Amino acid sequence: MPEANQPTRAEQNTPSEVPPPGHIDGPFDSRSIDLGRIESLQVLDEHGQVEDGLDPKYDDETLLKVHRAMVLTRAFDARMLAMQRQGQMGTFAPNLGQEACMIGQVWSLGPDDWFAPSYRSFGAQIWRGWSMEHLMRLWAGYHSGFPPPDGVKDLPFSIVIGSHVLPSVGLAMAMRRAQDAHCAVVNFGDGAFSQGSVSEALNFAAVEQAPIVFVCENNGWAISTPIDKQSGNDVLATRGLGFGVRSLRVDGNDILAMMMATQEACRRAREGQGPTLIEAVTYRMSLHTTADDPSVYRDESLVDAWKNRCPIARFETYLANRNLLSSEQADQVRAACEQEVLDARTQFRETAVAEPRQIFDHLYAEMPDELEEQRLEYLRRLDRKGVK
Amino acid sequence: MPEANQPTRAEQNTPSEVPPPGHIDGPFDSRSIDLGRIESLQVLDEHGQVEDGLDPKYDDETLLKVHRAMVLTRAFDARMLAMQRQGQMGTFAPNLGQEACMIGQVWSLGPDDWFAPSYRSFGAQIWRGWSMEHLMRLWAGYHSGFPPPDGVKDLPFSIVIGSHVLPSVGLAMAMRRAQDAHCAVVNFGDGAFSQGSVSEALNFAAVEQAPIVFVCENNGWAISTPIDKQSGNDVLATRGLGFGVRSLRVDGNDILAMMMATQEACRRAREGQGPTLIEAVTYRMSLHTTADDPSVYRDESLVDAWKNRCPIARFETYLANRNLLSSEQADQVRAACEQEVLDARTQFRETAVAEPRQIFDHLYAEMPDELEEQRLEYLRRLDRKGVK
Amino acid sequence: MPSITMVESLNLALDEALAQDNRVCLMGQDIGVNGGVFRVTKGLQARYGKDRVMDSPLAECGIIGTAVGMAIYGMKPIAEIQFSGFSLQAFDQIEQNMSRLRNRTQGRFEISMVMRTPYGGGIRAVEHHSESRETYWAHTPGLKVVIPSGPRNARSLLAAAIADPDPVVFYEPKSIYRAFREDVPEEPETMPLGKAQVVRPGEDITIISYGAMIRPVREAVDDLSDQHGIDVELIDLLTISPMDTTTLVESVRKTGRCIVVHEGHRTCGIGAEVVARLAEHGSFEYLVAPLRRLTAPDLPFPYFQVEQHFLPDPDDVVETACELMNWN
Amino acid sequence: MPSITMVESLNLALDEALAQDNRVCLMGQDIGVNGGVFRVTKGLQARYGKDRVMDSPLAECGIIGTAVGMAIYGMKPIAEIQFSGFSLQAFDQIEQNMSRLRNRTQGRFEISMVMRTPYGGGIRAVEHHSESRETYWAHTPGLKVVIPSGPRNARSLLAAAIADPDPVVFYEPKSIYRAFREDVPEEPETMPLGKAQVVRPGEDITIISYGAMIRPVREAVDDLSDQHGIDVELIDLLTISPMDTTTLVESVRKTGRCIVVHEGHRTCGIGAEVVARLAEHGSFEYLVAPLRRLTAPDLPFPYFQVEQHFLPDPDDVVETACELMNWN
Ligand SMILES: Cc1ncc(C[n+]2csc(CCOP(=O)(O)OP(=O)(O)O)c2C)c(N)n1
Ligand SMILES: Cc1ncc(C[n+]2csc(CCOP(=O)(O)OP(=O)(O)O)c2C)c(N)n1
Ligand SMILES: [Mg+2]
Ligand SMILES: [Mg+2]
Repeated sequence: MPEANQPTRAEQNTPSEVPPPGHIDGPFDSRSIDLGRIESLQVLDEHGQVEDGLDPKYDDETLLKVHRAMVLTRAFDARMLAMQRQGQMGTFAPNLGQEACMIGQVWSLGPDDWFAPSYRSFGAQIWRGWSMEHLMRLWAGYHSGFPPPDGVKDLPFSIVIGSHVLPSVGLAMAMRRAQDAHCAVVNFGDGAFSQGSVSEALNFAAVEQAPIVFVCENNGWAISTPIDKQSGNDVLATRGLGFGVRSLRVDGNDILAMMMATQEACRRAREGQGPTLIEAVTYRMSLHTTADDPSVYRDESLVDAWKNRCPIARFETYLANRNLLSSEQADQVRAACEQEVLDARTQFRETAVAEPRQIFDHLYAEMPDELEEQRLEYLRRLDRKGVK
Repeated sequence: MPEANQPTRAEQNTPSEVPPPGHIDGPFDSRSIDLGRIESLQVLDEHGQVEDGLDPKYDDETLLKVHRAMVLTRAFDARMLAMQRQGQMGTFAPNLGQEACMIGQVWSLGPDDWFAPSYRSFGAQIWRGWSMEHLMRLWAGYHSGFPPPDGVKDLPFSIVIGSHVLPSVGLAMAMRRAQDAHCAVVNFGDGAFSQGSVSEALNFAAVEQAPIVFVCENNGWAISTPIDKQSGNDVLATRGLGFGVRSLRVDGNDILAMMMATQEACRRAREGQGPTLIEAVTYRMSLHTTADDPSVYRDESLVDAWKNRCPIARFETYLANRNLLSSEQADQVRAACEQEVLDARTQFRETAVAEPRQIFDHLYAEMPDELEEQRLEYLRRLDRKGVK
Repeated sequence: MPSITMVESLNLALDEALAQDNRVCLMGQDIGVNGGVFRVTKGLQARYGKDRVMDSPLAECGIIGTAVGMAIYGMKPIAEIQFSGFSLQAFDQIEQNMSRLRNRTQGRFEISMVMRTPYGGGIRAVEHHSESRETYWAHTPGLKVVIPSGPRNARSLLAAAIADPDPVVFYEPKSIYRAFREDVPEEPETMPLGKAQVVRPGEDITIISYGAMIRPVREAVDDLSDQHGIDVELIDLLTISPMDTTTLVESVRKTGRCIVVHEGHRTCGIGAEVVARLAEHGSFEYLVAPLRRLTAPDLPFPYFQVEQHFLPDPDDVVETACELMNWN
Repeated sequence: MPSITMVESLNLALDEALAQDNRVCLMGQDIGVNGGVFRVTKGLQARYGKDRVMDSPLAECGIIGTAVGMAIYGMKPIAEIQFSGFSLQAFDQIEQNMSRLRNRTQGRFEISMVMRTPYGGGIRAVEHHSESRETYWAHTPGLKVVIPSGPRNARSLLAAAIADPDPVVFYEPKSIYRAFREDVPEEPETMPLGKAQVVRPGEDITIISYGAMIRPVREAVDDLSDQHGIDVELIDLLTISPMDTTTLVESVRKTGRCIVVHEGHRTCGIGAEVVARLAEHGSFEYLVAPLRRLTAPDLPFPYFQVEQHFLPDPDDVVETACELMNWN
């Protein structure tokens, strides 16, 4: 895989022609500074054909597992939308078309690595070990849906845009201090990248050489705001460079490229080679959330072009070319995934319980007296209403 | 003057070899992206010799006026330090060695342009029309020292690091809306650049094509924190590029380079060509403030090298070579400036009055009843103490 | 006299302000073509253009910070924060510049701007979308804090907030954005800031509330009157800061009993301030029962499956009023 | 039993925590070689290395946000904000993550961390360096707020805050950093959080205060006793949130009179909360004079030439106490 751009620090081995002097102890160097290049990684082209010599040749089992995860993500997405429309689900944020970003960014993580999802990362969460029934509870507004399942080292998903990025860097800073050879992956959107705290996070990661991989899913939209109103620069990867973080651009609809880029970035992080920013270029084909109506602000014909860039279809062409998956087998995977989602829904319906009496339980390790008094007041209200 | 780097937006004329596609309506472009170069501008070399063909040939009057302003700045600096040591002044932030940054960034501004100083920008403030006596009141903790003088379109100086940068962009956004062909210059430090809000400001400026010039005085230190602990990237100008802001690096101890770079950036801003970031590379030779003791955290021999790069001495060599200023004349300027500062001190001593009874006057346009009650309580306290 | 919802009346007030005064401009996330996620700014970008109704990048601090700069230049920015929970991202700009620049410049700069934002619970939203933290702003000198309770006062208070020479935090009770309609006059109207309204005069007990809570309180007041023969004086604060202490003290001096009802957390909430002002004004001399606060507990707003009984409801008000009426 | 200043006792508590528990780490601007601008962390980086005593970039939001992540990973970060006025830059991380992550994860994540920061006026500093906004944190569910008043309790409260499994905002009264010395024991000691201290028992009137204000209040108390024969019960809150209501109510029930004194602004200040709690606990039945708050006005802290008489002073306390004693 091509070497991506390196931070512009003098003492590091950068592709810049003229490394700038560390100016604290040197005179001003008036030679202009070559910033180098941002690599743009694509392995599968628009038609699912692999670029010459780039095929990472992952083993069959991995490829089929990743394929199934993408299909399952899409099945979950469709079902959640349907459930929301039928009034069985809260507001939901679909992920149609971003399945490659999602699975690609987490597939190489081990159980001791950490993942910090955005609210649109359910595919990645499923891969990480969140049951779909658990995620349904989350989206349906049950408190039990929020904490990561036992053994899963994930942050809860992030609702306040960008607010999880700094804590993710903190996780990585702690890993480095503990000399644990793990890494953290944090996922956020093109809109989130406008938050100043995300810039602060890049800078802290660079200064600390924290083992973290920033995955920015640039899907062209933040609700109704297109990327050109969001940013003065189309290539968000450039920003990483500005803070001294190795940065590259990846075709986010190309699962092989996503897998390669993240695997490499995670390896580097674990080996002490510092953070990476991956800008995954993709497209939000569906609604922002079920509360949103894109027809108000975008020409839906824009979406059509992206249907042809479907990450699952592209991957299936590749798998077919490798004789790994016939179209019948693909249909079988789809059917099995659909069934798995339905089973999860059954589970969800049977097990989700609202526990209004528990809401005070976890604010503090030990309940302060004044809060206990407030809890009793609240319980009296529930009693009066006959709420259990 | 060399063309500096341009934002990486597809539709703009960038020096990048392969402009990246606006991906909302195009396929992924897998060619790597050339980020171009950051120009590093120096006109006067370390010894005050002018680089071939680069001399901007400013007229004599301008050059002498600028020289005098730099000398006056230094005289003010020294006097304020002395006054602080004698207990006649509050905490003060000296600017020794940064005189070229200071005057260079404001010399080309007109009365309808705006300037937003940091707390270390007193030289620029004097140039802009703040009397030294006014600035003494400011640093001595009188309320009357804070508001800009009548007719001076400056923000009050910024104490909360980085907090003035977004409002400065707002000024420029308003100018563009009013179709006023003015611009704003905002000054901040290398430390300030770590604040997320400064990144937000760059992005807003780029998206809005706001007529603003960001001048980051990279003086190597933020109190005790050297630039390599502050940032993962030595070349802070790179950050501007990441947000789509034209960015360049300038020798901040070279007054001619500072003058050229800012004049050009302001001209572009006024003409609707958008924002520029100038990283002025300089050095904080003195204390952070009078409350600081650099010997605790830095090897003072580092400073010695910078004595040889003194912006005033370099400029005086140039002026001497142009037969504009003999060393006797330079001494005369120094003496006159010293006298001017002493006169200001006299003025300050005669006119500065603490007005404890006025502190409630300007919180709201009209005093709310509850505040009036609190004011009366406070006045009763003053009465009791016999405070006028 | 059209009968409109609060979303429509706010839209109307913004439209009127944009039409009247070309210094007025709107900024915020998704407020342009999309008309805001609640559609409060619907149609305004089409009418006034992208420079006066501006879609901002996703950065609240950036929105408030640049709005402050525009105000310094003489514009009157109205900045929308999509949900009040996200105004914390802008806390530094709000406190350090928006609230203080007039004072810092001894009156030379006028920061005539409005931060509009939907607040409060009751719409079954996800975490961080149901906050009521008006205390943060009431405790910040230099700001005014205004909270309407219905379509008609929403329009006139927003007009007054925009006209005000000082920075105003305008909290919109989103749970009643579309809950009911009211007639509004054809002509623009304003209401003075800083004045509470005696919504219903009464003799037995004073209930003080504001915003979305006025609805359940009204229900309780009717019930108290109909079922219990208790004559409540109901006061709608409308402006939280500065607070109309005189109206409050006069009422409680008359009734001798008082309940404050709000959505915000209890500790250091607006209720604490109301009670403290009454106490300072000698309430111990005229009270015949203890003061009571009915508020959200000091707990983050719960997830929506269990949010239903989190806030004070009409029964709480009735029960508490009866308790105070029967105080020995 | 060395006699030390508060700066020294805080340094000692940090040193003890770093030595005892290798999960503890310090982060903040200029806390390393420089030892912090007030020298509270002096010598600690040399002793514990750059990874445990870390100089952070100039970004408060970054400091708190990354500290939260370190806490999730099991460390115990103690983050210094150079002056409390700059904690607003981190407000979003404080409210959205630090205060809520335990609740959000139903107890799975423990955010055992401390945000230390010098607060308050009286050192002739520039704007934004004299704030007392403990209300912001007291009004934020999920945080504890602790404010010591002398070298000895500073050390033991800081030790308790570090040991606490929940996030603590630790406000350090910088005007008394070096104002006086106290003996501290050789061995580390802690004090329970959430308990107020009756500093001086008395019968006539209760005065409640905390932090740097305890000093002028003590002066007044002596004066009241010596010159006026008034026997004050003085309570030092120590923990602002959660508040030790029981101790407060018991005292005022006994004395029948109460003054709250603090540096924070009046509206929705801690005094409002104290008064409201007393009022809810039937203070109208046992008070013999109105409750009084002596606080900073609702005005930004003034510039240092005119700051001297901005805060309540011993004379105010004496005058108010006498007024309440003579209430008809
Ligand atoms: C701090 C904050 N501001 C605003 C919002 C409202 N909001 C929710 S999603 C969203 C757009 C996010 O866009 P992006 O980061 O590109 O992610 P995407 O939705 O495209 O996955 C906005 C503005 C929020 N949740 N948090
Ligand atoms: C938000 C904020 N955080 C911290 C401080 C304390 N402080 C004052 S100056 C300073 C260093 C600023 O460094 P830099 O931006 O490089 O400017 P310089 O002092 O070098 O001119 C710090 C940390 C502050 N004033 N505001
Ligand atoms: Mg997006
Ligand atoms: Mg600096």
